Amino acid sequence: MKRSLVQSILLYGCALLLAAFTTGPLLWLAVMSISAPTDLTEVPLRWIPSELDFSRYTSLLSLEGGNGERFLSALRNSLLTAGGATVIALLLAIPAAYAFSRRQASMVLLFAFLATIMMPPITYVLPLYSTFSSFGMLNHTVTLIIVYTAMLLPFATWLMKANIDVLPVEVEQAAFMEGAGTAYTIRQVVLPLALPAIAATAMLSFLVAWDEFFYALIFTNDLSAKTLPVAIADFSAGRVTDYGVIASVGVLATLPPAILAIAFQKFIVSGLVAGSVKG
Amino acid sequence: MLGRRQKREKWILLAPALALLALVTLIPLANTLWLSFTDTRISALPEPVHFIGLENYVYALTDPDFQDALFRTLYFTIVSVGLEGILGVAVAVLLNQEFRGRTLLRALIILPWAVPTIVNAVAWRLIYHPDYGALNSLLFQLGLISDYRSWIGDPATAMNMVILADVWKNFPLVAYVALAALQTVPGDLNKAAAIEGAGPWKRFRSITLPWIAGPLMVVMVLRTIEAFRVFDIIYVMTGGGPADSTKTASFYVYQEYFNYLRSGSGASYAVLVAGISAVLIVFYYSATKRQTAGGAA
Amino acid sequence: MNAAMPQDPILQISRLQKRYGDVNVLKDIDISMAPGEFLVLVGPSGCGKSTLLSCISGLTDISSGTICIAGKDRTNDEPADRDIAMVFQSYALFPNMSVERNIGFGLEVRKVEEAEKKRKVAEVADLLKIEHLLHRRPAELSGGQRQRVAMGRALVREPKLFLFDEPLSNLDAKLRVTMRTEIKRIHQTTGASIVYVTHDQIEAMTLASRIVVMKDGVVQQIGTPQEIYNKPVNAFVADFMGAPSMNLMTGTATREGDHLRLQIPTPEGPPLELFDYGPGPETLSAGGTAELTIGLRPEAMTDLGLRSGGIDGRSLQSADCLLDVVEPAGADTYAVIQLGGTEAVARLSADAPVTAGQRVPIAFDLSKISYFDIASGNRL
Amino acid sequence: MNAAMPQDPILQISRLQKRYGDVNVLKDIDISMAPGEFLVLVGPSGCGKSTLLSCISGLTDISSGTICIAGKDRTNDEPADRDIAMVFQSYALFPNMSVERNIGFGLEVRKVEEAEKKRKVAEVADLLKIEHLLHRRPAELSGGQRQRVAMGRALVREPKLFLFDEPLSNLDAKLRVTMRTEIKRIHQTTGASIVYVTHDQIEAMTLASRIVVMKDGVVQQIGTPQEIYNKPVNAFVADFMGAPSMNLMTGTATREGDHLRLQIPTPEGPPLELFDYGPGPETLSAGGTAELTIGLRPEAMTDLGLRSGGIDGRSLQSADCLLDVVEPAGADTYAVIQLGGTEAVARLSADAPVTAGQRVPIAFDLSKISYFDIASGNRL
Amino acid sequence: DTTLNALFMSQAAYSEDDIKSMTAKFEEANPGVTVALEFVPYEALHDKIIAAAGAGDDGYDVVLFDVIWPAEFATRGFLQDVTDRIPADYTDKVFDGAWTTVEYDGKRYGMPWILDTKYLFYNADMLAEAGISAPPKTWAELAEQAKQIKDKGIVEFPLVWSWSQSEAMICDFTTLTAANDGAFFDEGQPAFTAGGAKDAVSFMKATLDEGLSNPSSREYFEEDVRRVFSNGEAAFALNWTYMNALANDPKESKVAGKVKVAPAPGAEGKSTASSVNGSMGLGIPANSPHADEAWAYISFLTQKDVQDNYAKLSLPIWKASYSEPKVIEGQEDLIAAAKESIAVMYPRPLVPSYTEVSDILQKNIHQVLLGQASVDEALEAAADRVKRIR
Ligand SMILES: Nc1ncnc2c1ncn2[C@@H]1O[C@H](COP(=O)(O)OP(=O)(O)OP(=O)(O)O)[C@@H](O)[C@H]1O
Ligand SMILES: Nc1ncnc2c1ncn2[C@@H]1O[C@H](COP(=O)(O)OP(=O)(O)OP(=O)(O)O)[C@@H](O)[C@H]1O
Ligand SMILES: [Mg+2]
Ligand SMILES: [Mg+2]
Repeated sequence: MKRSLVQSILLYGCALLLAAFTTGPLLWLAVMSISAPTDLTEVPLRWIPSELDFSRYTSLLSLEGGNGERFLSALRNSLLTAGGATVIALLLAIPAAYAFSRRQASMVLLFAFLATIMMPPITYVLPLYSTFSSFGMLNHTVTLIIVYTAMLLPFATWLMKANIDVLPVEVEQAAFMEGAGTAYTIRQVVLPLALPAIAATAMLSFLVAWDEFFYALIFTNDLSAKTLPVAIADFSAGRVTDYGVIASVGVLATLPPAILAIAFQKFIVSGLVAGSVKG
Repeated sequence: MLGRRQKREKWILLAPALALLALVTLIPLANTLWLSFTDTRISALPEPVHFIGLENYVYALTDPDFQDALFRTLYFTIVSVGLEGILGVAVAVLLNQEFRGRTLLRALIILPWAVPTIVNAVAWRLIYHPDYGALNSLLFQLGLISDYRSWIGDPATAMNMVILADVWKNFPLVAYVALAALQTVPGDLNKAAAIEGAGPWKRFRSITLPWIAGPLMVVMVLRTIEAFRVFDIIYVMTGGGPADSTKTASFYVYQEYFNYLRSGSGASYAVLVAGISAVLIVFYYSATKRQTAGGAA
Repeated sequence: MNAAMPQDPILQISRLQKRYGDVNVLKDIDISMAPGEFLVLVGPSGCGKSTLLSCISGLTDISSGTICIAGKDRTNDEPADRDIAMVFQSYALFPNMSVERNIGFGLEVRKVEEAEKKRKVAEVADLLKIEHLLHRRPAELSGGQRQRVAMGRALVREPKLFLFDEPLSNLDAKLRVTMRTEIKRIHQTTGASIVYVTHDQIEAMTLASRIVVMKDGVVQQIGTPQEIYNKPVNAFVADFMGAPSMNLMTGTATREGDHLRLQIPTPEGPPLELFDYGPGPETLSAGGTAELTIGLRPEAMTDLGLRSGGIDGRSLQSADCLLDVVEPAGADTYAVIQLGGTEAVARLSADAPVTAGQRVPIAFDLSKISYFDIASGNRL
Repeated sequence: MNAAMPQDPILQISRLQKRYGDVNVLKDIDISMAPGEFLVLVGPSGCGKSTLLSCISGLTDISSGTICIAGKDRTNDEPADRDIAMVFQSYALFPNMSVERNIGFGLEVRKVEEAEKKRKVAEVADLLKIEHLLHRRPAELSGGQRQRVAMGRALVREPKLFLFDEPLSNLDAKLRVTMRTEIKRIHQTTGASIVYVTHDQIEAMTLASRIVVMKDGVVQQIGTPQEIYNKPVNAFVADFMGAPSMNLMTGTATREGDHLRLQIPTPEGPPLELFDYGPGPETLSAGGTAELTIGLRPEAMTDLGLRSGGIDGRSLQSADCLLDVVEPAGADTYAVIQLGGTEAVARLSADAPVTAGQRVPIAFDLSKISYFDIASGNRL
Repeated sequence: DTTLNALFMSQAAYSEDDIKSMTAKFEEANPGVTVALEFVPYEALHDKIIAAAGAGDDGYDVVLFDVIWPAEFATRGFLQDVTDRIPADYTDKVFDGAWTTVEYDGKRYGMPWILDTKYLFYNADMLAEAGISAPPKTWAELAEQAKQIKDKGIVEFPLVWSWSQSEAMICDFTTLTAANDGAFFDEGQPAFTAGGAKDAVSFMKATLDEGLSNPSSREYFEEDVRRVFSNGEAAFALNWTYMNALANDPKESKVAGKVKVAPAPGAEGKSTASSVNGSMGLGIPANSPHADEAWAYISFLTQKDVQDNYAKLSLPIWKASYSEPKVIEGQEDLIAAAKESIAVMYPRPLVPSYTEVSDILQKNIHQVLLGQASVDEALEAAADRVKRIR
């Protein structure tokens, strides 16, 4: 069952097409970010920049001037919220997942868990808004962390459960037989075994939180709490005539998740497989 | 397999998660439900709240714009998830072949998925720009169009262009799941079919596709639920325009809340949208159930 | 069904029941085990062996009954408090810990002091000849070495009772034989009390001081390997133990003077007639006739007695049989004979000059005969 | 190493080679198989059995050589065109199709018309006694039933050649025996030509018309089961076939008149002496002495000859041996004896009154003896 | 120390740099008070003010709000009533049009800051090339001139507008409606289905049909208009004051020096010029804990001196400013146009549900522009929908 020449050509053709389709828009974004402003308003477009212009990156990465301050504080807020929510969500999800996986907590409850995040955010946003408002908690990173944690939790629990399910139960039983308690067993036996799953879950959670826009749009209003997606939306709608600036913000905002995704590509597969393939 | 102590433990382990979810989802959900039967408005002044029964619902259900928004949302959901499914499976099949550069390509296709939705929207808005967009320029230089076109300014194409951007970002997820499922197809099955005389297409249709149908179903339903609440990409790319042709249900509710300040009425829209989501979720539940019950088969 | 009750049993299980929902997985189990005994549980897959072990360990709650270990009622105790060690089929080593920490884990949990722990681990490692592996991870060990580490972890705490759940079934055939000998040696050295689950009959026969045969959650027989093999209490045990299994033929027995006349129908003509000079079933009175199941193992239906001239008309009798199928299998040749409604297998010598369709004389060793009730299957 | 070449072979493999990268997985395979033959491939795991089957089926491309099926060169044909059927170890049933569609899949692909297809499927289902299962899915079948469906799918097309890759290894022991008989019956009924891979020696011995023993991609021996068992061409085949395997002891042989004097060293003292009156190795001239490997199967070292008084000093000779370990295993008792640098196993009768550490007379059956070159392992 | 949170927009009028510089001066003059500035796009401004109203102490202390919102904000209590803080003598010194920006129901909810309307910008070179000597006085004339320019092939689409589905389009629509002497409401009932409003929409559609307006106008905001015009791709553009300076800035524009400004035209027999009230004011949200400091900041930003110093992108609210040399210098034609335009500024409806009315109009007018509905159909549909507003 060898491949014929025609088949090979077809195969490589499709592969190239796919590569172009997936990377094309990203490459273009990157090119825009380093093209001179005038290159970007030529008709028809110049695909290769006439000169390399890294000025947007310098200005975005320095605290001088409005753009840099806006971008950097949004970056800080995004890292804080996504990171904080990921950590807390995992801390809560691991015991919960253990309960679902090993203590026969009802699956119906797990699905109730899941159903909550599947509901559109507009279902929750107004009461949450009023509540946080009455506690004076709007426009705080903590508030977003709370909301994101809740948003990530079911998903993280589900992934962790699916992954704990496939761990050999005998190893835990062995620990119990040796006299260890549940907490000790989870810490010393389950967690080390589930480390790849935890990494996958953490990464997927982080990406989801990093991506969130709706709550951030409504719950934050200034530099102290605004996250990157909201900042980018502001950037792109405001008085920015240089598309290169928008493009460079986009590139910078994509870098962290893209690096994570590529670095943890194997984990995504295992995470997703355990999660969605196994159910 | 549970000891008495372990049964108690179950609740201790679950308690923190349950508490948080109750606070952040259950209580607000109930609250939204309550709001939807009132005439509450967003206001800085203390305003009287009246219970008005089903009035909001009557209004919502007779609101042709809302119906339009719902249908638009359905269109968006069905078309984008459908395309993601087809493209995802095709890509998975491609990536399951052996060829040089496969590992690299597998790594590359995860990239769009890592791009934040907002960046995705902004990037595509630039690409679709009527004057300086890459799409017009590319098609023009390739000789595929003779005049620059308005892609997201034209109601005939706007929604489809948003869908294209959404598909670009989300097909990798489907592709990854499909690929993972493909890798579990026992080699013997395809070999057996080959020996029985089945060609590649027949093998794909009769063996491969049924085998991956379960996981595929799960991820597609998951995507459906996600697509149904689409908001951010629309907010940034088109703001609902042109002529409302991309205004989706979530956007509609957002507007009712924060533009028109009618929280009671908005809540009733939200409940209706949530209701449809709930139907999808039940669908999802049965899909996963079938999936786990039937094993990979 | 009642085993002898040893004095001061190390393990005493009384009227144990285990239900999963509606399913009664273990039914009224009574087992008593003396210190130092090596008790092997066998039975078909799904009969409840692992569940029983799990109940003893405390990893599974029982539905009713009591479990006493070393004289103390442990029915409601946590696994950690029962002073039991368990060796799992999958070894269940902690993959993230070194061999040394694996073995010492139980001591670590009990906060045994460092020096003491090191000493004990070293002692056990010495016993098992795995001193040089102490710093490796389980992933860096071969199957047999893992098996040893798992045993080390069990041994180091010097618990009252050891549980083994099919510890050798993950090993290949040759290693299995080696490790079997190893376990036997350790049992002899330490005098430990062991409950051991296996589905390998050779393992059961060679290791056990007593075997417990289970079926569908019910104990069928408890006895020494010889008792189980030679005097199975019912047709199930007879059929289950031994490969190829015992031939269970339906025939009639008539008590005539000092012997029983056995008639076993054959499809081709007159029944096969044998005379059993042993005591026979008590229930059969003089002159009485009964239809019953006659059990004879393949090695009791052979051509060897013929060749050695051992036919004495009493314990060794000869009769002509029609060979239905002849399967030369190297060391032996198996011949299938239609007898008493079953395909009885006779074990002939490898070079027996027979072919299918022949009628040849077969020697029957009546000293090995068993009788079972047709309806209940119980030994008569 | 050369098999007899039948006239009009149904399968003729010549100088077949298969490389994966640098690794030569199959080396110069020559096999010729007559129509109606039942050829069994055996060999250790990884020796290339499945690869060879895969080459025959066309699922794997070969690196060099030719494969002719029914006289036509099929080396470069697609699997679908070779008119063969294959039964996989995993059964490879299509999980989403009913049993009926599974069996009829090959006909469906070939666009056989509906009525004809139904008829053929029904015929095969009848042969395999699975008519009542036709509407079930594979997931709803037991192991044995799946196995039957897999065979049905192979049978329905009436191909020239059947390939079976360890078809029974997923079944439990009892079912394996039943299905083995079933396959034998079907082979006899249909007269099909079958290439069959297994690692179960009993399966190989009882099913094969000829056995092909492979090692590391090289055919070691092709012959009838008796040839393979009794006259293994080398120490590998001798060791591989038979369980427990042949005892391969190192000793010296001296040709003295009409016999060979064999001396096999023992650890405890003087060597064991035996006299072989057979022809012995040709290479050994009168008066010559050679060190060689002496092969005797466990059943040729027994207590039975003693009991039957068959000791004649020629083909059956007796000698006292020290029993190292005695393992009663039900039907037999195995005794381990340190002989010629190996742990030789003797198969004693079940009730042999022996214990470990005893010195007892053992009967050696010298008609079953094999000699191998120490260095090459080849039969002398 | 007090930190004031202030919300501004990042479009049109004063630039971020201007505002930062004014703020720096304020901070210098008021030690102990610092101001944290927040810039969002106009499109997000309304929702931000609303959303931050719930943020208690963490909300804004000063917000920029559009002329169309006071009705809504006042009835919902989002803004503090500052009537008493405004010195009485201001009333006469500031244009009336500016005051409407902050007034509802006789009370003032802030101080006007940006006095803005849309002017007609034209590329004088292109007009000259087409042989046109003076800018159009009426919209019909404008169409005619545009046609001339198009026919001469000087530029493909002479007109460019901000006609995306947004408030920007409504501003153009309002300007045209004002020119045609139309009305939004008549005694509380929608009146835009006939008369001047209808004419306005018809005109908009006609310029597209005739190829005079850049078709991409339908997805443009003000900034796009400025960019297209500055690139020399249009002869006429309707835009806010801020474009005057930027389109004549060589760093920002390829047509610097060629750009002239005039009041938006009128309609024959109905008006001589037209203009929309696009002013904006500064107010104090109800939840601000620093109302006094906030008021100090507002007072500073809106005072005549400060406004006069930053009069390039946005014109002062003070009548007297328009004769100040430092205001006039370099933008004489703008000031001239402004005097005319300010006099005829036309307000958008001052109703609490304005946002929704505007949304309805946006959608339906956009449908007309996109050729999805006829003018009548669309305006009728809009009227029906407006009547349904609760
Ligand atoms: N958690 C459980 N819930 C319900 N039924 C169970 C559970 N665990 C075991 N069973 C059932 O109990 C019975 C006994 O299972 P057990 O594992 O003890 O069998 P076993 O004798 O060890 O079999 P094997 O030889 O295959 O290991 C089986 O029928 C099994 O299906
Ligand atoms: N696709 C492949 N690429 C490289 N090496 C392979 C491939 N397939 C098989 N091999 C190697 O070829 C050798 C023969 O494999 P094969 O599966 O034929 O063995 P086998 O005799 O069937 O073993 P088993 O009894 O375990 O099934 C093995 O060493 C295996 O590692
Ligand atoms: Mg078990
Ligand atoms: Mg194989």
